[in-house]
Amino acid sequence: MIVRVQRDPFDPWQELAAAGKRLAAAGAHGATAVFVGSLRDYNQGQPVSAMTLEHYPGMTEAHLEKVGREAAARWPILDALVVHRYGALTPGEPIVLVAVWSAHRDAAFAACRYIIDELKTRAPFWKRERTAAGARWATPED
Amino acid sequence: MIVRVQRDPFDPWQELAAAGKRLAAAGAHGATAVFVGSLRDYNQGQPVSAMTLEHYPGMTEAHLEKVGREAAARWPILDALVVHRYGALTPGEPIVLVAVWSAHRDAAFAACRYIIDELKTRAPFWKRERTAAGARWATPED
Amino acid sequence: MTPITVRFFASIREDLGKDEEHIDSQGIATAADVWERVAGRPLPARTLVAVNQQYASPGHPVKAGDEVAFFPPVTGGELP
Amino acid sequence: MTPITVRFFASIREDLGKDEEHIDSQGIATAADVWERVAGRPLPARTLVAVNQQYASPGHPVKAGDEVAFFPPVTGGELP
Repeated sequence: MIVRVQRDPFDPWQELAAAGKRLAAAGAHGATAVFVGSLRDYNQGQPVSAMTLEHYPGMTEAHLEKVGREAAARWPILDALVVHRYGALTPGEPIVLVAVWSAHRDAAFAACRYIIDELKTRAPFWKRERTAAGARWATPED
Repeated sequence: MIVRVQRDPFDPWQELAAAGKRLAAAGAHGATAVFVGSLRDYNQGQPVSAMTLEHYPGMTEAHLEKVGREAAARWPILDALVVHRYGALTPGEPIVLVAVWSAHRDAAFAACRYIIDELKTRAPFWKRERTAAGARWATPED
Repeated sequence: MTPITVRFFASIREDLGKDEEHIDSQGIATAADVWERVAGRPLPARTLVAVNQQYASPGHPVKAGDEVAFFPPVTGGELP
Repeated sequence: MTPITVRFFASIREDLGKDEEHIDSQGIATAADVWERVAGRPLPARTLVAVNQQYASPGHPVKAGDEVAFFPPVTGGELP
């Protein structure tokens, strides 16, 4: 399982192409489930021009790895990849990528969903949005 | 929404990179959910050396488009892409790609899952597997 | 008269040894009638039926010019 | 004596005007004690607490050398 928290932009499809090459037994995984979250250009009726993501270096990575281990304990998955940005983002850019490889569709979907849900509710990241009305901290209700 | 049923191999990540560029308003979709199904090298304890996928030209495409329209009617999705192979496949090759773009995670996951589930239970495709024990038609219980 | 086009797929195509047949619509009222004409026996359980490329029940009406297809349960997507 | 490291993130960092502080562990038993020492008021509702980079309750024991962090509800991933 690979977890990366990084300032640099990433291309989710290049990440997945590279990860597929790394997976030793390509024929073992019948199912790959992927979620990509991007920065929308609107939130709560306001155009969003930019966003900054703060995190807790060390704890954020450790928490994502824990969520990945939990998913691997609950479902028969072969591998998982989580990439999450921090720092400055512009609309349209990917924020988060979660990918799960499994022999089976059910496990791949369930584990992928579990990781992104846990990430959103528990991983220490905070968004500060810049809109025409000024900067504001996003809330979990956004 | 794009539906393609094709004999040629495809690279799911290249398809998604190209689809992302086509989506006019990149900032509108906060969520992309993707499923890729590949040919496993084992089924029911037998190594699978190759597979042939038969389909019903015309009906297969029409059925996939109907499933896509059903998903778009049930969930607020922005776009969807379905690519499915037919003909000869070798282990490790992608068989099917389903991608759904939405403003929201719930809709993207639900619609992606709906499309692949409906595809598997209703779209007219039939797999013939070649194993050391000979060729056999796959069954839905596989 | 315009015939009825009958198509067979996968294991049913192999069992019958043909992939397509054209039959006279005389005496044919339903998809099940089409099957009995081409196969000489009742429609096996679990066989799927399409009329004009849409799923239909064996009792679905069939008329001259229609395309009727018979095939086993489908197995698309990944394994399983 | 080894101090306790206290860290603040996001809106709490902005409200307090600091991101990190080191305090003497004398008189500190729990994470809530740490907050009252550094902020001079009770821990606001919904504030999250981590001790040594793991989520903890406000009543979690804290000792010299620990890292204690306070931050608002998290908002990672896509919107919303």
